[in-house]
Formats: sequence, C-alpha cells, structure tokens
Amino acid sequence: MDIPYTVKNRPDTGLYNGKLGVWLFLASEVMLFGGLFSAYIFLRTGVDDWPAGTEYLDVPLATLNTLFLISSSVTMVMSWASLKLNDFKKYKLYTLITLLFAFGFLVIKYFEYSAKFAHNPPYLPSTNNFLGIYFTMTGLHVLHIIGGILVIGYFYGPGSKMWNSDPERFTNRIEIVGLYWHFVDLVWIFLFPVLYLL
Amino acid sequence: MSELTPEEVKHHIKTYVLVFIALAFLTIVTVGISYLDLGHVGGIILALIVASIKGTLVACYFMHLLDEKVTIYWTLIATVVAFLILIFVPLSAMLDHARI
Amino acid sequence: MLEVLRRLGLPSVSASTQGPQIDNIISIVHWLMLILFVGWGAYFIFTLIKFRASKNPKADYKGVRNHYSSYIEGLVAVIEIALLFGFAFPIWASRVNDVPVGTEVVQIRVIGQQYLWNFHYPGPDGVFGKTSVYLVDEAENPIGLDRNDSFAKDDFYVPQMHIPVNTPINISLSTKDVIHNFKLPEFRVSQDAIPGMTIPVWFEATMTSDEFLKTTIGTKREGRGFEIACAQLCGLGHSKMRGYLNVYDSEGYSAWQVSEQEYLLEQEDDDDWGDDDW
Amino acid sequence: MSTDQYKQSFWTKYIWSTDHKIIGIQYGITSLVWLLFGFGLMMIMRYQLAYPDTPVPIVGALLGEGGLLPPEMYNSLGAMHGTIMIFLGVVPLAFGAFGNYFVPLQIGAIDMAFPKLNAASYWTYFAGSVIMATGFFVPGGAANSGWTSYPPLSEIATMGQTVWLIGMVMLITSSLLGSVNILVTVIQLRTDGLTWMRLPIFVWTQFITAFLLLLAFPPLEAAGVLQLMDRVVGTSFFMPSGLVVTGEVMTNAGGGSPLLWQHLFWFLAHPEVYVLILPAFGIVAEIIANNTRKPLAGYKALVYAMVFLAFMSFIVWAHHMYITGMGTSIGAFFQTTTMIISIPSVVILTALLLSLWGGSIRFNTPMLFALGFIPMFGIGGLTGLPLGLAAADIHLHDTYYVIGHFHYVVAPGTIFALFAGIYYWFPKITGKRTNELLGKLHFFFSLIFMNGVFMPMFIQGLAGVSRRLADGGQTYAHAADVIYLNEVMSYSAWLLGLAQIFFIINMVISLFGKKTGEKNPWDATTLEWTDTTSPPLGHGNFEIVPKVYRGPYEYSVPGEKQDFTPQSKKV
Ligand code: HEA
Ligand code: HEA
Ligand code: CUA
Ligand SMILES: [Cu+2]
Repeated sequence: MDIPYTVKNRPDTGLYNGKLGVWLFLASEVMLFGGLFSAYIFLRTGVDDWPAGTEYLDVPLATLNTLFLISSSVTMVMSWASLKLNDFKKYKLYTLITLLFAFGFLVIKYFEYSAKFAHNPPYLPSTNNFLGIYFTMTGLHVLHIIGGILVIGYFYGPGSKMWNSDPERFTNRIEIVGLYWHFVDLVWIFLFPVLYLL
Repeated sequence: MSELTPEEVKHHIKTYVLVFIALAFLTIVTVGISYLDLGHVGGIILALIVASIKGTLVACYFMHLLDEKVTIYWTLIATVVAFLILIFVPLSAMLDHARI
Repeated sequence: MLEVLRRLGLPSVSASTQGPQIDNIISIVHWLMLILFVGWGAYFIFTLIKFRASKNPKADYKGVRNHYSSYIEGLVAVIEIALLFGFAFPIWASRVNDVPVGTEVVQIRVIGQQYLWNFHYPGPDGVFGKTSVYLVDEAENPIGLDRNDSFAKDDFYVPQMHIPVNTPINISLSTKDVIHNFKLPEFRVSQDAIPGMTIPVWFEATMTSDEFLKTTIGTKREGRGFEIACAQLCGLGHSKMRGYLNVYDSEGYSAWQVSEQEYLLEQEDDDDWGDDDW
Repeated sequence: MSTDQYKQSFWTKYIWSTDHKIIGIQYGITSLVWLLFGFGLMMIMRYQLAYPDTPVPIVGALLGEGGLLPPEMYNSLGAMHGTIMIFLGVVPLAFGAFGNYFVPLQIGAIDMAFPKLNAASYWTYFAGSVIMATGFFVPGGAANSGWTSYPPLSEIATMGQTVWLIGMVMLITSSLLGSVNILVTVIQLRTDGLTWMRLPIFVWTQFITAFLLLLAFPPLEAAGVLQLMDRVVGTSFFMPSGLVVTGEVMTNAGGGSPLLWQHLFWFLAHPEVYVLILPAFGIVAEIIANNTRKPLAGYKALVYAMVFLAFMSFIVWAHHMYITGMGTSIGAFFQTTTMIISIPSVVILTALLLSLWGGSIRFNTPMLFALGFIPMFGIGGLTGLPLGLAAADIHLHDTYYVIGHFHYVVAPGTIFALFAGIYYWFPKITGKRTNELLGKLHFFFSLIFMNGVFMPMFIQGLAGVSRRLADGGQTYAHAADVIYLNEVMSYSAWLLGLAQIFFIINMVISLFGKKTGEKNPWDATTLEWTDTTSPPLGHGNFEIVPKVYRGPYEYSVPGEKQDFTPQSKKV
C-alpha cells in the first residue's frame, strides 16, 4: 500500500503532499528569517548611530548578485515549465543555467567576504553590530543557497533519471525545489536593500 | 498546478519573462533611489515598498501563489500574522520600556 | 484572605506605600482562584460519586443540558476585566510613571554586580558625579567614580542601603555585568537590573528598621532586619547575593548622612571606606 | 498488508525504520529515559536544597570533591533539568511519540505523509539530545545559566553553553521536520468521511501543536544562532558595551540588548508551554470520553477554544518580562492578553468537567490519571492568574510561586496525562494489558507526592523565596520561616521517585505478559481500535482502510445495542 497523494492532488485540498509540505517548511523559514529581521530592527532602533550599509559594503557587486539570483529564479521556473511541455533537453539546459547563476552568486559572495576580511583594519562580525548582523544574515542565506545548489544539482544529475520512470512525480519535485529556490531569492530581495542600501 | 495544458504553460512562460524584466528594472530602481537623497525615513520606506513589490511578484508568479489553494492561503495568513507580531511587538516593547 | 495568605507565608509586614496595594490585588485574585477551585472541585467530586459506573451503569448520551457553565465563564471574564482596570493597570502605571521628583526625594544609584550591591549617594549637592567603567577598581573604586568631577567630590558609596522613612526614594538601577534583580520582599519591590540600561524604581518606606525588628521578636528571623535579595540567576554566587537595608527616622538618616560626610573628609585621598553600623 | 510482505533485517525494521509506529516507539523510549534522567538530576538537587553543603549520598562520588554539590554545578543541573524535561522529555513524548504513533492511526492513514523525513526528525532529535548531554563532560560542566539562558550571563558562561546552543538548534530542527509531517498528514491523509469536525480531539491537539511548533520555534533558532555568534565569533547582539565582569572591562563592540534575547526566547517559550499542555488535553479528552461512555460535552467549543488558545499564545509572551521594567501601554497589552488566554483554558477545563455529568464512569488506571489531571491542572492554571497581573507579579516573579505554578501544569498536569496515555494505549501498542493494581498504586502515590513536592512551593513563593538558589534560601532571613519546607519537598520528591518503580515494574512485567488477543479492550470508538494490523507491528496500518461515518465519540447512542458506535460503522 502506498501513501496517497504523493503525485496526484487530493481532491478536496487540491494539493499533493510534497507541495503542502514545502509551503509549510517555507512558513517556518519566514519565521526563521523573521527572527533575524526582528533582531536587526530591534538593534538598529536601539542605538543612536547605525552605519550606512554603503560605508562597508559593495553595492555594485551586490546589485550584480541580485540580478544573478533573479535570473536563476526565472530559469528555475522555466526548467519546470519545460518539463510541463515534455521537453527534457530544455529542462537540462535551464537547470544548468540556474546552477551557473547560483555558483556565480557564491563566487561574488566569496569576493565580498574576503574583501571585508582583507580590509585594514579587518571588517569582522565582531567589529560592530551592523557587520555582525550582515555576516549572520547573509551567511545563513548563503547556507540556503548551498543547500539549493546541492538539491538542484542532484536533480540535474542522478535524480533526473526519474523522468523516465515517473515523469509526473519528477515534475512535481522540480516544482517543489523551485518553490524553495524562489523563496531563497525572495529573502535576498529583502536582504539586499535592508543591508546594503538603508 | 498539475493540470495545465501546453498552451497555458506557454502563456505562463511569457509572464515569467515579463516578470523577470520587471524585477531587473526594479532592482536598478532601488539602487538608483538609494543614491538620491530622500532623507532617512523616506529612503527606508521607499526601498521597502520596492522590495515588497518585487517580493510579491516573485511569490505571485514564480511561486504561483495567485492560483494556489485555500489551505496554503490560510497557512500563509497565519504565518504573516505571526511574522508581524514577531517584528513589531518586541520593537514597541523596547520603545515603551521604562528607563532613564 | 490576606490573613490566610499571611499565614501561608506572605510576609506579614508590608512596609511601603505600595505594599498594601500589591497585597490587596494578590488577595483578590486568590479569592477568585479559591472560589473557582472550590466550586469546580465540589462539582467534580460530586459527579465522580454520583456517576460512578457501579451506581450509574447506563450513560446518558446527552449529558448536561443547561448553560450555567457559560455564565460562569462569562463571570470569570468580567472579574478579570475588573481586576485589570480596577487594580492592575493603575498600580502598574503608578509604579512606572509616578517616579517622584523634587528636593525632598532621596536619590540613590543602585549598581548590581556579581555578587553584591553598590549604593551610590549624591551627597549634599544632590547631583551624582561622573562614573566611568575604566576607573572601576573592584577594591578601591567599585563603581568607577571620577573624583575629578566637581559633582563627585561629595559623593559616597556604601555596600548597604540607608534610607529615611516616609520619604519618596528614587532609585536608578543599573548593573555592571549580568542581569540581577533588586528585590525588597518586605516592601513588595522588585526590578530587574538590565545591563546597558538604567531603570527607575521608586517606593516609600512606612516603617523603620527599629520598628520592623520589633515585629520579628519571637519569630525565626528575630534580630534580622530588612533585606535586599537578588531575584535573578546571576551566576554561582546568586544565592549569596544579599544586601542590607536600613530605614531610619529622619533624624537618624541625617545623622547617618553627616557621619558619612565626616568619614569622607577623614579619608580624603584614601578611598577605603565603608560602614559597619548594620 | 501482512508483515511478511516486508522482509526486513532487524536493523532496517527496528532501527532505521520509516514506519511511524516504530518511530513513535523510538521517540517514546528515548524520551522516557530522558524524563527519568531529568528527574534524577532534580533528586540530586533536592538533596542540596534540603541539606545544603553536605555531601550527596549515593551519587556524590560523581559530583566531585567530597561529594558536595557546588553552586555552579547546582546551576548546571537546574538548567539541564529544565531543558531536558521540556525539550528532551515532554515534547518528544507528547508530540513525537504519541503524535507519531496515533495520529495516522486515528485518521485512517497508512503512515505519515513523509516517512523518511519522519525518521530524519527522530534521528536529529536523538543526535541533538546526545550533544546536549555531552555538555556534562566539557570543561566547566553543562550549561548553567538556566533553561532560559539569559545573556549576558550565558555569554560569559563556560563552554557548556555553546554545546547547549548547538543541541537546541538540532532539537528545533527536529521539531520543525516533525511538525511539517504531522500537518501534512492531518491535512492530506484523512480517510474518506473524516471531516474536520469528526476528528478526534487528540488529532486536533496534535495538529494545533504542530502549528505552534512550526511558527514559534524558528525565532528561537534565529536567537540561538545569534547567541552562538556572540559566543564564538565575538559579536555583541545581546551585549551592551561597557560591562565590567569580575573587574575586567569587556572589550566587545557593544550596542546589543539583553532584552532582545528575552523577546526572542519567550516568543518561542510561551507557545512552547501550550505545546506541552495541548497534547495532554487531547489525551485526557480521549480517555474521559471513553471512560464516561458518553460523548464529550461541547466538542466544537473545545476545538474553537484550542484554536483561539493557540493564536493567543503568540501574543502573551512578555508576561515573563514584566519585571524587566516594562512600560505602561505594553504592560497593559500583555496583561490583557494574558487574562484573555486564561478564558479558553477555562472553557476547555469546563468542557472536560461537564463531560463527566451523566456518564457511567469507569475508574481504570488511565481514567484515574486523566481525572487527576483536571484539578491538578486547575491549580497550576489558577496560580497563573496572579502571575499574569503585573502588580501581583512584582512580589511573585522569580519566586518558588512561579516554580509551583508551572510544575502543577507540567508535572501532575502533563506528565499525568502522558501516563494516562501510556496506560490507555499500551494494549494498542503491545497487544497486552497493564496490571491494574500496580497502575493504581502508581497513581495514588504519584498524586500524593506530587502535591507534597509542589504545594509547599506556593508557600515559599508567597514568602518571597527566590528560585534558583543553590542553598534553598538559607542565606535569607525572609526565608527563615518557610525553609523547613525544603525537607518536606525533598522527601516527597524522593518518594515520588520510588513511586515510579511501580510504573517501571508494571511496564516490564506487562511487556513479558501474555497477549490478550483483544482488539478493542476499552470498547472505544476511534479508528485506531478498528480493523488494524497492529499489533503485530506491520507496515501498513489497516486490513481494510476504514471509512468514517460519524463523529469520534458516539458512546451510549440511544437505540444502539452496544454502548459504543465506532466511527467506521456504516450508517
Ligand atoms: C504547560 C505549561 C503551562 C501552562 C498551561 C501555563 C498556563 C498559564 N501561565 Fe504559565 N508558565 C509556565 C508554564 C505554563 N503556564 C512555565 C514553564 C513558566 C515559567 C518559565 C520560567 O520562568 O522558567 C510559566 C510562567 C508564567 C508566568 C511568568 C511568571 C514570572 O516569571 O513572573 C506567567 C505570568 O503571567 C504565567 C501565566 C500563565 C497563565 C495566565 C496561564 C493560563 O493559560 C492558565 C489558564 C488556566 C486556568 C485559569 C485554569 C482553569 C481551571 C479551572 C477553572 C478548573 C478548576 C478545576 C477543578 C478544581 C476540578 N505563567
Ligand atoms: C516539563 C517540564 C518539567 C517537569 C515534568 C518537571 C518535573 C519536576 N521538577 Fe522541574 N523544572 C522545570 C521543568 C520541569 N520539571 C523547569 C523548566 C525548571 C526551571 C529550570 C531553571 O530554573 O532554569 C524546573 C525547575 C525545578 C525546580 C527549581 C529549581 C530551582 O529553581 O533551583 C525544582 C525544585 O524542586 C523542580 C522539581 C521538579 C520535580 C520534583 C519534578 C517531578 O515532577 C518529576 C517527576 C518526573 C517523573 C514522574 C518522570 C518519571 C519518568 C519515568 C518514570 C520514566 C520511566 C522510564 C522508563 C520506563 C524508561 N524543578
Ligand atoms: Cu545577582 Cu542573582
Ligand atoms: Cu507564558
């Protein structure tokens, strides 16, 4: 006996299990980052002088990174749409591009971080609370990116075999991964102005 | 979203491209705004409004929130309420705190 | 009810102006609790006996048919609202907002640290001198008072608290290290000292230490006067972080002030003073 | 769906299992062991409280020099007692074990929605709990800043605190996985005909609990990460500048706030206390309906009250923070919400009490524990009221009154409900019955000694005796009148420990006893007693997946031959 609604929607909710599951997971993620945003606002309001992000951070690089993430988001949703259109080749292509953008994001982040550490005097999390919260929030976000890359990479490589055995289920999986990936993008959309521009 | 026809999917794809352009444009806009001198509060509010628009676009179109099911709407409403409490209540408690 | 609570442990002395108010709200809530508990408890035992299986082998599908319970719930809600608006809010507002000001008010800075309390008095000029963490020297200058500041010349600090009776006391509470809680059980005063903040606490004693000591005669605490407790976990010495509080009548307080000033003059450059009249 | 379809080795069957029943049992055993351990810590502490500065007998040798319990060690044991009881004991037992085992059975599902995730959440819990325990072996001992871990104390604390934080992050992750699983299972896998208003109350409580876990836990995870950063990387999120610790000026950058931690912590920890109590309500409701042989009074009122309770639990947290110097408007807000949240609790208790009226009450062991729960929770809940009024809290905050309050709700409250659940569902899990005599002895002795431990706490609390005092208040004159109670409480605690031997013996002999062969020993109506394959433990729960035709508690329906009408009985 198999667990029902792993692939097909349950009629009364109109959802399959995985999708509901990932939305609930994202709800908890909202609260996780919510805790950090709350801390950010609390700390910032509580002190008299809070440095402007531009004092420490590199806006052009971050803008580029924002564009990278947005692009990876659109290619992600395209790869899902390609599966819907039964075009596995396009799926592969779009997923590859998604991965490349994600890697690009990491590379730029790497340069940003190392520039901070290399600065004289070094900009460290302990330097002040602005940098502290910057490193914490972006660090956690980067962990989410890495997690996403691993999963997307799996479905690009070994995981994509499922397309032959159970295409519908595979498409669902890509949809789920996509939801997660868009959420990571969404978090960045808020992190970017909050940390860099305000 | 499992019962889409190919035509619908193709239509979706057009939307995705449009949304992508809008997002890219808004990104440039926020950066641009930050170079204008709008005063502290004004700048923050504007930047957050733009970010919210972008977030909404991602959620509504990439994440297909527009045609999601009620179960998910309910979940998200509960989450948003909890989120707002989490952000604003500690803040107001701090501002109301007795101190010299 | 107050009597019962006192029997049960509530300190029988309530030696500040707010003390009786706080005791009052405590005893009113306990009335509410008692009535609810006894009422429901009696019902509970009654049903258990009346409807035990051996006596009542066939259960009634419908069960209770009246709505009395909803009235009880409503009543509880009404009483709680009355408690809030009638007692809780006003008392709290007066605690937080009515911080006394004026010349007759005694100003004291209280600084907690692991594991003792420091009391900083402004001296005759009524103004606290500057302090700085970089001047802190646990042995010589625990509160980091800057003697070069002109307001600091007449300031003095002691490890015990001394106050006059029937005079508003305005405390600025702070801490050097972790969170402590400045608690005067007999005065119904309690306030966390939060690092990085200075929090106002105020009260007015209505009983001198001498009067209090008389009430302790024959009890287990005979001869032990008012205490300052630390009511927030602050490390391994938390349980020993006790301070003393002396409430004088007004002559006694002036005399103590004078003696501290003389002491200050005597010591001049030798910062090593204290007092030992507790 | 017989078992032999799934030939598995011992390892895949019992250890790396993805069967919700096995995982439920794994959760159950692990958490019971932790409960016992957490209680053991407390028995040691109670020795120190009764006889300060005298060597602890029996376990003294483990504690170090001369068998004494030094204050920092006392603080460690206290913090670990709180953490272990709540996060390693009660939550995994009430939510992990009972939820895992019975939610799928009660909703007619063949397993949880994500079996692998389920296993992952158990193993994350297991690893987290082991990490938590390794704290005892690092230099400086386990975390010693209270289960609340208030900074700056926790930031200048020894290494055990870091271990505690890592453990917490893992435990939170595990709860999150578990809650997603339960939520999806309840929403998606209910069998045909099982509408929301036909769900057993137990399922409702688990569902609501899962929501609380989902939304309340992550902020503490965030806070945990921030505190880890403070401790490991040297940020100052919770540290203002200019602190002087043991004569040294701290060099951190400053700008942080200790109150930020308190907000994030209690944002979790208040909903958390309802996580502790809701499953208990569910178990008790289940057992009361069964043993009064009549439907619950006010099913809908119960459900709505619990949903409302859950919502309100997100906006009362700062009633733990009145004495930090809260202002008037926020103070008024939190006092009001705290008073409001007591109303649904009163409604729930009232519904349970009214359910007794007109019943035909059977006094078996599970029922005794469930009945014991009601007045005990009543005492705990009612003593929450004075704490909820800031003015009264001035005198009672951080005294033993608070300790008394919450132990009445968690110990003779939740723990009794959990015992009730264990006795009630034991036949379901093992196919065997527990011994009634031992069960009753366990109940009566536990009831007496629980009250012996916790009732005197109110007296000490009213006298103003602080909690977390390593010498039980010896230093203070205001404790002198009530300090003799320490001995009373300690003896009660040790005797309470002895009373648990009845339970352990009962479990052991019942496990090795004969199978009764009854499928539905309590004549119950809910699905877990109908047409199931367990016991014996098989993969797949039901011989035929049942359909549901009626509400959960159709007992003594007029005109029916039997006094119970199972949910799956065709109309
Ligand atoms: C399961 C756990 C649980 C539950 C359910 C509750 C329930 C409540 N709690 Fe409690 N609480 C804790 C666990 C819990 N609490 C813990 C762990 C702490 C301390 C944390 C720490 O500092 O370490 C704490 C601390 C705590 C404080 C902080 C005290 C302080 O530190 O100064 C406050 C203050 O408002 C409070 C209030 C309440 C209130 C108003 C309720 C209400 O929800 C209660 C409502 C219930 C009722 C009103 C009962 C109604 C019943 C009847 C009317 C029937 C009677 C029946 C018979 C006689 C048969 N609690
Ligand atoms: C769920 C939560 C929970 C539970 C159940 C308990 C249960 C008990 N607690 Fe605890 N306690 C806390 C949570 C809990 N506690 C918290 C949060 C604190 C505050 C910590 C802090 O200050 O930071 C605290 C603090 C605390 C103190 C105050 C310490 C101080 O302030 O210095 C005391 C003092 O007596 C105490 C005593 C007890 C006792 C005697 C029990 C007894 O009721 C225990 C009874 C236990 C059982 C009955 C379990 C039996 C288990 C079995 C029999 C299993 C059998 C096993 C197998 C079959 C494998 N507790
Ligand atoms: Cu200072 Cu406890
Ligand atoms: Cu609470």
